[in-house]
Amino acid sequence: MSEADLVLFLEASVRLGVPLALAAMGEAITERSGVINIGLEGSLIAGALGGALAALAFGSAEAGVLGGAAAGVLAALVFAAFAVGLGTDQIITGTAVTLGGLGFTGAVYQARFGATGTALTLPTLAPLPIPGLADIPWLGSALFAQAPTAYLAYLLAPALWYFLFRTEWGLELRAVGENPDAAQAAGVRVRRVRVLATLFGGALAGIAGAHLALAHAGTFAENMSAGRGFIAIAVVALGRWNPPLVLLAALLFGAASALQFLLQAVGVDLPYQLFLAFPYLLTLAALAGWLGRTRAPAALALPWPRRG
Amino acid sequence: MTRVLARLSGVVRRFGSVEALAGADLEVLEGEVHAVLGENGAGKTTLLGILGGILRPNEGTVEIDGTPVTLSSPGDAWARGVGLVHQHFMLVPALSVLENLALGRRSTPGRLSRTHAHVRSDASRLMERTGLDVPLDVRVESLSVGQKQRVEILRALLRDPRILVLDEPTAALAPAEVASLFALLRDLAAEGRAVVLVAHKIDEVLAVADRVTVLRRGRTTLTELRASVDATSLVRAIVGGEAADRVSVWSPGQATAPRRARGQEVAALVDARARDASGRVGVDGVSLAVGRGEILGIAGVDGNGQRELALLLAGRLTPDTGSARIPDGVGFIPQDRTLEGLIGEFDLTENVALALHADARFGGRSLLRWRDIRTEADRVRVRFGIVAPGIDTRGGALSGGNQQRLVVGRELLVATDLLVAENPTRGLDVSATAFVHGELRQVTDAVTGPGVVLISSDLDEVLALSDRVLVLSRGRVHEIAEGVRTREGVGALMLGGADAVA
Amino acid sequence: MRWPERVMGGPLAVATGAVLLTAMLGAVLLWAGGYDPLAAARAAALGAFGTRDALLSITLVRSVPLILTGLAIAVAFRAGVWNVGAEGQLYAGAVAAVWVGLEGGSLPALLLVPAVLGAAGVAGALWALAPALMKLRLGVGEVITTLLMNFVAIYLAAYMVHGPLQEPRGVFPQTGPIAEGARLPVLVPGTRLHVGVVLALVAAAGLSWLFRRTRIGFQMRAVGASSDAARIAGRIDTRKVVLIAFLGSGALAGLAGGVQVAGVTYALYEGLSPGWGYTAIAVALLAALNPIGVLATAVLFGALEAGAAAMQRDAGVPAVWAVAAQSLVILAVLALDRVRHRAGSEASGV
Amino acid sequence: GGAESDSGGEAEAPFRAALLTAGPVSDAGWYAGAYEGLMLLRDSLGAEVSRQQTRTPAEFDEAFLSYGSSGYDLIFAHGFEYQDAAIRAGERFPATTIVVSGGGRFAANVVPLIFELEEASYLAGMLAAGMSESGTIGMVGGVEIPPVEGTFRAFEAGARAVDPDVDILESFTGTWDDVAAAKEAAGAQLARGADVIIHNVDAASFGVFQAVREAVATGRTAWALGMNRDQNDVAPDVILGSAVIRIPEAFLETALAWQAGELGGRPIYAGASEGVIDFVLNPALASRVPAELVAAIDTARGRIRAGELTVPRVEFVEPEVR
Ligand SMILES: Nc1ncnc2c1ncn2[C@@H]1O[C@H](COP(=O)(O)OP(=O)(O)OP(=O)(O)O)[C@@H](O)[C@H]1O
Ligand SMILES: Nc1ncnc2c1ncn2[C@@H]1O[C@H](COP(=O)(O)OP(=O)(O)OP(=O)(O)O)[C@@H](O)[C@H]1O
Ligand SMILES: [Mg+2]
Ligand SMILES: [Mg+2]
Repeated sequence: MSEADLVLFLEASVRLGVPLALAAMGEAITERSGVINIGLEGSLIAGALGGALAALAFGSAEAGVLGGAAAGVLAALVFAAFAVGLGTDQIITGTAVTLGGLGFTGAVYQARFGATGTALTLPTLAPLPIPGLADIPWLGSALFAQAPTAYLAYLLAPALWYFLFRTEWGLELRAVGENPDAAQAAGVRVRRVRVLATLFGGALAGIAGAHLALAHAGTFAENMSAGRGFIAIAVVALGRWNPPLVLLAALLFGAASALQFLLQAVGVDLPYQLFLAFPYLLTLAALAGWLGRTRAPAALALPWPRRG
Repeated sequence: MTRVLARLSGVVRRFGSVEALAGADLEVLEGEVHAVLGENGAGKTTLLGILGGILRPNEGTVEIDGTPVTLSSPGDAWARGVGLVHQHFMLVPALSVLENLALGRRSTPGRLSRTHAHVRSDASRLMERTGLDVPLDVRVESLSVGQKQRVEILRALLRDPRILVLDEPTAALAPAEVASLFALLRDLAAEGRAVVLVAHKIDEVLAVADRVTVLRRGRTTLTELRASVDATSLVRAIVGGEAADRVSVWSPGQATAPRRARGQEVAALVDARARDASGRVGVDGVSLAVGRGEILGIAGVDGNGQRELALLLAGRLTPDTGSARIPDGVGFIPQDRTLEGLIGEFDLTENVALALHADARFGGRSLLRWRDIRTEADRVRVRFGIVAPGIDTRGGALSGGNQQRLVVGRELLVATDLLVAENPTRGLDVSATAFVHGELRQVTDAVTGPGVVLISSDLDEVLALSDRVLVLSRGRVHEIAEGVRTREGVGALMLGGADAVA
Repeated sequence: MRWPERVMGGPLAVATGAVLLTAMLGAVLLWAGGYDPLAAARAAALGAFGTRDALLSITLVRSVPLILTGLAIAVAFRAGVWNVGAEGQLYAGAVAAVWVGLEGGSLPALLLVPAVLGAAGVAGALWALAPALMKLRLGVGEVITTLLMNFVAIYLAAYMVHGPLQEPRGVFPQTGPIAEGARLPVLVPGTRLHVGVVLALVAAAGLSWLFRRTRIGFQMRAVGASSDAARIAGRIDTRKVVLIAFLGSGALAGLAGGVQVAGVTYALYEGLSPGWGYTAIAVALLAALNPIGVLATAVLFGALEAGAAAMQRDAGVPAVWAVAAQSLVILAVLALDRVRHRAGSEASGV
Repeated sequence: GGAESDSGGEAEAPFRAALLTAGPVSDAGWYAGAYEGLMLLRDSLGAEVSRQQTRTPAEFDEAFLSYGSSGYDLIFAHGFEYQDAAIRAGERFPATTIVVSGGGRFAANVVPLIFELEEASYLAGMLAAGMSESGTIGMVGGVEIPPVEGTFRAFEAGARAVDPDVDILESFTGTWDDVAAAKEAAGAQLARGADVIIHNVDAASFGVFQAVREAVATGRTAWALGMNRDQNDVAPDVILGSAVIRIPEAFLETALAWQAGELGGRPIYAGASEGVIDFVLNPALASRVPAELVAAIDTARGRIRAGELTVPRVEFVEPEVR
């Protein structure tokens, strides 16, 4: 592999990793509060459509990102109202929200662009090379000549780490996810914390969806989230619920996906299904090797107050 | 007249068909230490939970500072100056002690490090003053029950409540710690705060309280000044007039147990070593033997390897080095009944089945004989006076003392060769404590009976019941010579060890 | 605290409110999309239950894989094993079943059918073994490993139908049809209902019995409810129980794949499952992990899907709308279930 | 009757037709064409129509059962994957005729409808090789199914006919709707030097066009080719031409044949000579294509129509027929 190949590979890795990183870091915050939102896929696809519609309406990709965030929050709000508000089972609720996200985005898309769809051309979020940094050999263009949403991911990783482990709100959030009864006994408003954490996760998933539509594909297609919401949930665990590690895990996953395309283009003669399985096999290997022992927040997925 | 800080009147609280409180009253005055007494299941925790904002009453009123209030969360209660120390700990196991202490304070919004610095200095000062010592930077999950109890108390005190409510805070504390806690409570009262305290040991209550309230079956049956009650009248109020003559009450001053003949050896450790959950050495080369028909007492400040020693003897842990010989018929009363002793979602029958499922008489290899297990469960319920609608009641719905009765009763069923008991009477009311003590002495009366290892932080209990006493300190055991088998002698040895550790 | 009650009055009001609200929301949305909500509801109901074929050939046939995967989830979750890998285990089972069904053509049906289903169960269990060992040996949480194994299984199946198991002419990405003797007989003549449904019923009854009567069932429940108490108070070898739960769960999910191949498709295709392994989680949880309850919730989900398909065919509602309607129905059912619980524990609620 | 059947009005509809698709008709591609075909039957023949999107093989049988038992006359099952279920349903519902797009098995009332898209993708291959400056061209596919195989083999043959030494890259994304994956696959090929890329990823095709656009934006010369529908106006700046299937026309012809009682017992081939398959240059970019190349393509087109040139194809249909 030449140096140019390597640089292109690294660029593709980051491109593919960023939407996962955004969605997974948001989900990490949600899960730290004891809520597993497997409706993330719903927020993601809603964000893609919301982003597309807002970008078209305002003629600006930046407005599209905000629209994506709003749509992601909307999907997360439905989830939070049921799973946190009513205390319904989080997994089933998430399933419903994912179905709803895929269904309603399709319905809105068809209502807006006709039953047979159209190849939408959207205003794109162009790469924004950071002067100086983008010229660093090897990694410079991969890391610092990306869409602004990538920089958002880089900034969020340390910021969310600081929030979680160095602020009182972060402490409350973690306590709520570990033992909501104890957190409540200490005076923490458990439900409020969980709703906010879920909405934050929805916003980031929405931005991830908008990134897919506006920074990556330049269009919207039904189901274009293609299961990334579920991958993001695996990435959260791979990153041990710790935002900087989650970012790294997402980039690792992005790299594994990029490698799959690179190897196919190079013409390595293996069944392509093997390439497609590669990112998952690599993640499994990483878990079996050095990433091992993970511990989820103790109250993850448990409705609160406890039923009984 | 002194001010009334809080008043609960005519409080009714139901859990399904169970009426935990059936019209209870409690009045808390400025500057007093107010003890609440009652049998297991009398409703003490429920009443305190209502004052602490955890539970809402079905009927009745709560007044604070003379105004009726609705406390819909512990946060509400905190905001009104009511701080509650729970019977079942409300700590976040995965967080450090310091983080648990800092949680929810919001005294200095913003950076945690600043909050932590404040909490650390406040906590250090408080630990010095109270003698309640805990390491601040370890995770709560690695603490012993006694240490968790200290964290709970420290947390409540750090928030500087006007009304401090403590639900059985002394059950897991060593005698010296109890003494300094009581001194602190008296100081707090002297500052004009109020302290509400649940305890089962009459002598403790008499030592610290200004007033006492007795609950019986969900109703307040007595509220008196300390001066107008004595041990006998309190016990009478607790167990109910007619029954009082029939129950025996254990009180510490009793003479140490006479040594009895030791039967055949049933269990032995030889130079056993074992690490604790966090990888530190817990038991560091212990050799001991237990004979049939004896009670072997193990005294010591907890955190000195009790946990690992108990697990080794109960066959729940294999030594890293050295050897352990453990018989089949082992009963084990673990220190933490809620986490290790029973399953809250399981009903009484299923909780009893936890100990019986491996027993050939109740099913053996594949099928379980539920009919027979139910019979045993019901026997335990009746024999140990468990207050519950029936054996289909969930373990988690029992009061703390009734959970303990369940565990003790169940383990006595299976302890045909050996019983390992960590603080077996923790949380039991006066009559249940006496009953369990009687049981322990009785099963060991014959030289063919099981051997009992009694690991307790309550030195009086160890001295009163044991045929032999060992002191566990820094993971090693020391035999007590016959001559120094006194409260003072053993206490010195315990603390000596503890000091050396600290 | 309990905001719905506070806002809306008693729990019954909330129940009615939640259902009416979702129904109305669905109706309004459908209407806004230009479709007739009443016709859609009618088509869905008729399509799920309206005729003998709708009930036997469609709804029940659809619920068979959901029952088996739902039971797989129930077994695992009851023992505290968060196996979200039923989808992959199902594919592993389907691959094995087809392989045996293709190779074993010379065997009599009496042997071949058990061999096909047995292979499916074993393959599913083996697929679950990897995450089980990763959990027990390396302490890696199973939620992520089982999820990842799903993708690997799906691509494995895709590879199989493009490669080693591809139909004889090597054109289509599918296997050839399995031997006649490898197929599950039809249960009710003239319908598509195959004997797999009996198998599913037996499995549910068996599991129910296992949890209630057997020692291992009790041990699984204990480990699931509290691993510490099971180990300390129950002296249960929790690792062994966890392993058994993994394998049992994988075997049931694998069986679901085998039954689907032997009873319905008679060949392996890409996209054999629309995500039954995931829907199964909802099926099992809605049934509170009760095996008999799984029968009911699996039929409910089967009917939902059948209804959604009929809505497309007979009311002209596009697939995306049908999916959206499905999601609303699930939310309504959840709300109802929740409120039913609330009503039951109203006196003891916090 | 479905919501889409309203045109039948009060008069008895002459026949009832149904469409089964294995993906959303909003893909602006393969399934969208089928949907338009169904609408054409409704609008020009007055058919009462209905459709269903299926997801799994189990649903295939179910859909045939539902349509068959409620008396539908003509079912268009738009994909080879329906063929086994179609044969089963054909036996059970002799009065219903099932047309399986790209199918391989047939019976008296089960008819494979074979789109000879190879004929157009052969021409696309010629154009690609002729326009490539680097000598490397690429193909991005969704899932490796016979129609995709067929178009790719013909594309290769067309390219080699122009430039025997051309390098041809091939990648699959494994899905039809992951636009981002299609874009990365194309991007990886562009990075390997490919400068003309054809796709067969249906709804995700926009990702391929976007990748080419972005390569052009960096100053390179690169082109894309459309597939299935006339996509020339989707990205008029980079798409040189499209290999087109006129699915609606094919459906209409098929329905007319059915009405005339001429349908059944043998497959239907719809290719260039039937006017169903074509390769159309993008008029906006036509000036960029050398005249000799256009001429060569036109010649090849004529020879294909005349039956003088046989392009490689993946044989779908059971061998004993042809
Ligand atoms: N899991 C359980 N928890 C509590 N009680 C149970 C449980 N399972 C069964 N029982 C109860 O135990 C009683 C006897 O049930 P069962 O017939 O299964 O017992 P058994 O001892 O096996 O009897 P037999 O040997 O005569 O069949 C019944 O009242 C039943 O409700
Ligand atoms: N969550 C609950 N669900 C059902 N019943 C409960 C619940 N909490 C308490 N009870 C019942 O209410 C009664 C009073 O319990 P409470 O815990 O107040 O007793 P207590 O006086 O604190 O006893 P102890 O001395 O054993 O701690 C008991 O019968 C208990 O079983
Ligand atoms: Mg209590
Ligand atoms: Mg019986």
